Amino acid sequence: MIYQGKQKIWSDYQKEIPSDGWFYVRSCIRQSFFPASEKYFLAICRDLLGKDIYESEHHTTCGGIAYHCDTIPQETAMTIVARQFALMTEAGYKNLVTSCITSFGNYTEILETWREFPELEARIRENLWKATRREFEKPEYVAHASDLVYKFRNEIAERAKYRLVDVRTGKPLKIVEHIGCHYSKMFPHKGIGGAEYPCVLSGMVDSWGGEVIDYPERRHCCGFGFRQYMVKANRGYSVSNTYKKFESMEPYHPDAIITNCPGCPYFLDRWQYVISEQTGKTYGQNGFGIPVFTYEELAGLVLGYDPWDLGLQIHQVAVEPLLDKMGVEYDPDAKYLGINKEKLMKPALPSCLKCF
Amino acid sequence: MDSQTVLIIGGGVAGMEAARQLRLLGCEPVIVEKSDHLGGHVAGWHKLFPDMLSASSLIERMSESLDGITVYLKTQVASMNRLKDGFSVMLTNGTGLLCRAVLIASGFRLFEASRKEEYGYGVYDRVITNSDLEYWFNTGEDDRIPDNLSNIAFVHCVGSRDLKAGNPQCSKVCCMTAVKQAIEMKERFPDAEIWCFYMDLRLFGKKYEDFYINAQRDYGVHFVRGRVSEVSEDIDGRVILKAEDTLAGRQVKLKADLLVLMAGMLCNEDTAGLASMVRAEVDSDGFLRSRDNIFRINESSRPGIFFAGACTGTKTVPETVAEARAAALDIRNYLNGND
Amino acid sequence: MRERFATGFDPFVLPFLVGMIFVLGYCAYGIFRILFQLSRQDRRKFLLSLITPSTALKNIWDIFANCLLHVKLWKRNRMLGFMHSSIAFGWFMIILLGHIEVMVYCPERVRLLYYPIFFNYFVAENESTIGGAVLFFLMDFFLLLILTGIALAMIKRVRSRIFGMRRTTRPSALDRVGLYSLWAIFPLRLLAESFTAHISGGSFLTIPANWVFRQFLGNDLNMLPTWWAYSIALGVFMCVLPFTRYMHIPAEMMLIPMRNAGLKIRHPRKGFAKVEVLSCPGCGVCIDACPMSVKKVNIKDCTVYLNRQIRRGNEKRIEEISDKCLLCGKCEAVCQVGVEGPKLRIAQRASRRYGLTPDYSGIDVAPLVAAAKGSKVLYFSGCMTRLTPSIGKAVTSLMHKAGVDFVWMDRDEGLCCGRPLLTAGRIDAAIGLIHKNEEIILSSGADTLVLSCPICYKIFTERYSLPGVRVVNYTDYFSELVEHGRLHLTKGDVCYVYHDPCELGRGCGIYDSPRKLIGQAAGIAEAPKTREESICCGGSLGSLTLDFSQREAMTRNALKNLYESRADAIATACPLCLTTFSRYSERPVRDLAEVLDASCSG
Amino acid sequence: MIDFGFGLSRSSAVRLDEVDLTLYRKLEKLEPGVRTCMSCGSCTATCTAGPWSGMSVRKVILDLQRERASAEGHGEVRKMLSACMLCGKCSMVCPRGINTRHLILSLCRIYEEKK
Repeated sequence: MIYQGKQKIWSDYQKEIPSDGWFYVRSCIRQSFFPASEKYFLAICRDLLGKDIYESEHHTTCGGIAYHCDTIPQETAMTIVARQFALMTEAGYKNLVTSCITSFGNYTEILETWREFPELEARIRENLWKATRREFEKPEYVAHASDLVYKFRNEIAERAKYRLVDVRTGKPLKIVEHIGCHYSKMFPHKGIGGAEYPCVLSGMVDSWGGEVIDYPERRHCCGFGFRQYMVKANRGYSVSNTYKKFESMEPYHPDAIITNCPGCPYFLDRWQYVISEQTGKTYGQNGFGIPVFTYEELAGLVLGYDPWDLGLQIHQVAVEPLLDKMGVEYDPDAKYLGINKEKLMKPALPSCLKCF
Repeated sequence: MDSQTVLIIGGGVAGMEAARQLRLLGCEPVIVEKSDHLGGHVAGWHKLFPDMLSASSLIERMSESLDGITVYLKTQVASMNRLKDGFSVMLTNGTGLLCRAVLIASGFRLFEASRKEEYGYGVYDRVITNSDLEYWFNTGEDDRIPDNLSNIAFVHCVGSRDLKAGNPQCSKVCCMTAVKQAIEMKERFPDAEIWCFYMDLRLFGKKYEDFYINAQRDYGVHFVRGRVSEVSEDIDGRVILKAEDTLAGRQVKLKADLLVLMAGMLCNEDTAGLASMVRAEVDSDGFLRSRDNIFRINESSRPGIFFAGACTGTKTVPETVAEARAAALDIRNYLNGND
Repeated sequence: MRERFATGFDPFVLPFLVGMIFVLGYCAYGIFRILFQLSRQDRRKFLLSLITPSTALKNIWDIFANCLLHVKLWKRNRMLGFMHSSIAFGWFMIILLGHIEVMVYCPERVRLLYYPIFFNYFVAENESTIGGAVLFFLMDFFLLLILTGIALAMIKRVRSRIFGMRRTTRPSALDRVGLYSLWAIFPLRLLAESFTAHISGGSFLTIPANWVFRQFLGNDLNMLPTWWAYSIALGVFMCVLPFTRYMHIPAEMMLIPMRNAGLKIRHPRKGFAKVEVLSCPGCGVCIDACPMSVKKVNIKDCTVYLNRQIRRGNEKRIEEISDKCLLCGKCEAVCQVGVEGPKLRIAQRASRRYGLTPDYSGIDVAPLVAAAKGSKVLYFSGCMTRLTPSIGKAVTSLMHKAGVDFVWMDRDEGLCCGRPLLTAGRIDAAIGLIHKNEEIILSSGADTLVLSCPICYKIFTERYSLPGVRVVNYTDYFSELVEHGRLHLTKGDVCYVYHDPCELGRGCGIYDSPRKLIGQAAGIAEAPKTREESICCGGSLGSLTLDFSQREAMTRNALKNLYESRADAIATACPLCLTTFSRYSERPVRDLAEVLDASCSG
Repeated sequence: MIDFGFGLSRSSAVRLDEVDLTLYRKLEKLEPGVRTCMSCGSCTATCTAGPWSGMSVRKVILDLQRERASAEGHGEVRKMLSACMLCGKCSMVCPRGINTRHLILSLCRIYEEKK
């Protein structure tokens, strides 16, 4: 691998990211699966870095899931998106930041489509007006939340309590980065680093002291694939794709996986359990899996937030081996305590994949 | 103007042959070459199909025939102005000259293979181009080529017939070059399996089909119809190619020790600048526009401006040589007023 | 008359005796072995034929005509015929006369095997008696005849071209031993008899020789050594005979009655096939006949070498030779003893084991049956005709002109006739296809099946069972239509040379009707090699291994023969010949149907 | 092991560098012409058995070159081969002059050796 070659490509794919004044739209999936991630993204941006990030309780799904599941036509998705833009306009913001990769892809795709077909945009404006009596301005910038974290990666590194380094050996941790398909595969110039070698996550890993590993199936989809997962009969296809990725990364012995998509961390995490139950195979050390994190979770860990506050206990794959490597202080007994420290039940342990 | 001076822009095969012919026809050719050597791309090549002629000996022979002709190396045209019956030219080395006619023989440039990011040229250790391979044939120097090779892959049409790479045209010579290089590699690595990934095999010229049959029959080169979609690097540094075998209708993967990208031919980046100096036209494919592509391929739409070789489109060496001779004759007729 | 030795014995007869007993024992054992290898029905059939007077008589005549007189060879090549019959018949007569002598002069010695052979040593008789004069004259006459034959044989060895043979076989080492001992036998007999002529009598050859010898060899010391030498030559010849091509002498005498009994090759090596292989005299006539021999590399793939390799059991070569052959049948047509080269090869191919067996049971013939219904006359064009649509078009046109109501049953789709499978030795598979085609044809309700492809025609006539359906080749069919006045041919200006397709000519014996038809439609010329001797076009499906490039020389050679006729164009009656010739021919090549159609006004 | 109602499936991609070419190499020895196939499909187009079975010499050759080592028995190839009627049209039309009949017969024998 020639690092300079990648740098050369990265220089071709840099995008302008305003540093402040963002209208934030949450992700449907992440609010359920990783609510702490979005909470800590806002916390990091607002409290730590002092940025102006606004969110509206009126915003809805962007329609991306339904669109990718072929259950609604694109015009419907466009009208939903137009409403979000209207909310942003009403709130007086010009920069849109999305929590979800599919939303990011959806917004980008719609804006690009409108650019090519202005008559379509006019029709959507009409649709929105008829339906909601709202009007909107198109955002000046659309960014994904990971773009922002990438932008602030060095500020985060400066404030870091821990680094992505194995405290026992002093060696950098080996991190697999997994980019959501809808981030830049459709519009390479909309992603930091392009589509082939995006650096949005690898940049974070680099600045936080870790070592990015580049394995053959790096580009491959996590296996979620909307329709492939949503229909139970197709789930074998979904898990087979995930399996392919793990088989490909296995020889590199990664310590963790960082992702920037709602579905990816969920499936890369949960499918490790399914694979272990079906094949008896686990990919981490000593029977553990490879822990999978959202970029906010990893940023939170680096910044020293409590892992259980970050919601890491709801992961399938045990995160403790990584916490130990990083030297993160945590209370194992607090793992399954509720908000008021009341004891929640401990989940049943899988038969094969080692968990706590 | 009584001068018989003809400015030849470009000292590749086309420029050199045109200069030789022009002198034989009684003109005074002057060659301006931007690099530090004559021979253009061919000078860096190893062997030329279909006769496997040594490229360096060809260039040497052609250079010898230029004895006494003014050649400015490391020089470009700074400005060029049309006079009543000729051109006033200023070169970057400060020389000014008056000439009756200009022959543009500025050739082509190789597609920058790193622009096909998915193939990882410049990123992966074992990815080289056709031109790198010729350089290695000549010098034996390239760290990317290991001593033991068990699988070698050639990918045709890199930067050709590819809208996304900005060049929808066929580069014409790459298929044959790939077949030639595949044979040459098999001769060097008899135990290696060689795989050529092609979209269409465009082997149109004299003896080209013989090469193809030989490659199949005598060298056992595998031809896989399908464009490589992406390349990744394995933990041991080898490259993994993904493609569809479109004839079998199945996805194929190949772990190769060396990947050779058949970079296509594009118009030289400074050709458009040259064209604008003399108000010659650029065609839709980026190459210079001939008066027509059948009968007057050597002529521009402007009097006194002539073309030869790959500045008007992808050409093989013999085609370029033939065009250079034709252009010399056209120029001579132009100077004599026999248009 | 007096016997020179009361014992009637001398040790010099021992070599002969050993050889004689060996060869007789060997042959007796061989006969039993072969009889044992035959199937029960075949054995019964054979033994019954031996006691059936008509076959028995035919056997005797055939053996006399072929083994002794070489009638067939005479017809083909007089020099070779004379050479062979002089030796064979002469030798036979000498043996016969020897026995007569013994029976006349010393009948009590008749049981001694060697007495008739060495009569002149043991018995002193004078040529002055009438019996002696006649017998000795005949003896010398036949000996002279044989010696002429031997002399010719020696010349042939050195210069075979004098005998019209371009190429001849290379004898093996043992063959050479046999050959030289055979050559030696008769000159030695002359010497031996000459040395004893003043004692035992002689005639026009031996007495002068005796006189000459006595001029400078004044004693009788030479007598015994020459008789020894003669006996040794005989002994050696008979001892090596089973292992040389001379085995054909006894084998052919077995082959003739077996063939007359109607036996066929059922096993690639045993029984009838074995007798055929042993009957091959190795004369090499098949080499020049073989269309492949135009290329030197293929010479060793002719039938004579197949026989040799089968005798040696060289499996690799047997397979190569068997698979390469075009199965044109010309070697069989020219073979003097009637070795069936193609059938022998097919039998070898059929003995091969395959891991995959074709299965056509899944083919639903219903659409084909539907396509074949609607008329009493069916036309089956066959697979190859799809690549030569001009044939189908011409046949259709002629049928329309003759007002024949017919259905082209495989116009859109069809099944192969099975002949290519059969020639490849995949007999069961071929039968599978045959059954499918039979089903289609019988369900169609037609009563006449016209075939334009001789490859199909051959298997349809030989292997298909189509009760109530007349299978007819288009040459015969169109001849009939012309005879019945339904087709009117006008003689055109073009002169055609007709090429006999292997499968139609040698394969099915149809030579005259195409010629007659062409003669009515155009001019006709003959090539030097024609009819049974026609040269295969080289495109035959019979060969399994010859590839495209190897066939070119054969096609060009066959064309050369046709060009010699000086005709304007070539006509043939096989789609494969048409395609193959068209590829290289300098003159136009037409199918018979095209020739007829062009001259038929309807 | 838990039955999830769905399971892992193997990648259908052919690993060219891991393909088991034993059969193909044997065929190459018996019928070297096989190497020169350029997949023009003339053989398939003309095949007498084609309409009844999907027989395609081109596909047979390609399948041999691409079949995965673990694929059992080359089912498709066997099926196609056993439909061949050996009529020889493919040999007639092959622009590269490949002796396709010999190729097919050789393959039928190679399968025998495999047992």
